[in-house]
Amino acid sequence: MVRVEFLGPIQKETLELEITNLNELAKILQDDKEMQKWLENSAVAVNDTLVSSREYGLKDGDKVSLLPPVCGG
Amino acid sequence: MVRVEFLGPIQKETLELEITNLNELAKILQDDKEMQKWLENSAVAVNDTLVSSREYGLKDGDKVSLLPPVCGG
Amino acid sequence: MLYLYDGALDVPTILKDWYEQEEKSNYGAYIPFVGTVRSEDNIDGLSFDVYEPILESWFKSWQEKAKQKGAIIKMAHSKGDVMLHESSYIAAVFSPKRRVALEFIDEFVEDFKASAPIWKYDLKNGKRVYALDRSTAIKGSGILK
Amino acid sequence: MLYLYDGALDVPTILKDWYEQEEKSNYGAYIPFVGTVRSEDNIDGLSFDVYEPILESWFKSWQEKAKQKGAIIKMAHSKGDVMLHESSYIAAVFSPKRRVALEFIDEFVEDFKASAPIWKYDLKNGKRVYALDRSTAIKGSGILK
Repeated sequence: MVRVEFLGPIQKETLELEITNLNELAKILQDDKEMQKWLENSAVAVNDTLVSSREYGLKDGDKVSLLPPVCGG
Repeated sequence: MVRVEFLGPIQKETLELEITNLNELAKILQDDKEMQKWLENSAVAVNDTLVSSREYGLKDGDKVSLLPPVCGG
Repeated sequence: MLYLYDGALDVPTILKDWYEQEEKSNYGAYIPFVGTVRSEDNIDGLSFDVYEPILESWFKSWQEKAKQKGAIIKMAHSKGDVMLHESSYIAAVFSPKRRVALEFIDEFVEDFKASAPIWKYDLKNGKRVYALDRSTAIKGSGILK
Repeated sequence: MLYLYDGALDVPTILKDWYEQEEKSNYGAYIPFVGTVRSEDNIDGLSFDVYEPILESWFKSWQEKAKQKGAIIKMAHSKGDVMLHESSYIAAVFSPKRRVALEFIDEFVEDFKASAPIWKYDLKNGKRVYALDRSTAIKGSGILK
């Protein structure tokens, strides 16, 4: 099971999914109308490390986080 | 009478001179062995305003200051 | 060091504590950057969400960069609500050399704005409104689109 | 404002006073630069001569530049002796915008180093030795040579 968290202003409950890479997560989230605007501008971290490829493999127990545009300070 | 002051590390007493421009001051100071090294690297102010030309005219009561290399902070 | 506070920062105390922590460390330059909530667009204040695990690893990478230049950095940020004219952010660099310090604080603050996992909301009429138009997509965003 | 002090600066108090002076002025960024005497070359400290009339007109010209950018500057400097790990110099900019503040503090501090009529001496074995090798001739120097 992979845990998917939505950070900051993304109003979506955490998901628990049986997926093995980010491609599968992309397909699931693209079907969610509310999520489409966030997919454009959100970064993705796996186990709190930012990743840059959708081919990134996932294993049981991994945590995926979606990070929308930031503005600290 | 023009008053000539030597600032910071220049160890020289203030002069009172009968001069009408900075050219005349330059000639007087060039004859002072101790001053030669300072003339190279010192800036000149007349009445507390930096001047950039030796042709600058002086009148009775003016104050000329020599400012050697600076290092604040 | 990275410090997170609930609500506004006590700026004089933080600037004093950091100065005193490094007073004898032989750094020639100490440059804090203090960010204060401005009155604009009729906001009552700002509110912040912070994702600490990634903020900490981001900050750690900057500590490494600072170390390579013989410098150190410190940072404080608010969580939750910060009202008008209160401060939400302090970053500081200590360095032996002034040029390193002046360049480092600039690079650090700019990367903080572009990369640190913190989300800003306007407080307006009792509501918390995400400040999307002032926010920056983190480098590499959009891979799931 | 320009503040001159005999001996070392009380950094926490100055940073606090300046912050509190402008707390409600709606500036988004406050960047102080604090210069501290480093232990090097076996010095016991530094000593400073300040020529106030020209320092004041130089500072006034920078206040004008700051005003044109909607910013303000403040500066404090020591006269006389400042010992190891004490501070002799604080400059600060307040600005609505962070980019203006980051660029202005850099330009101001660099021009201060190159132009402000202040002379630095090393304190070594009870003597005051002019720091010629770290000093900069003011622009336009040498017209009398």
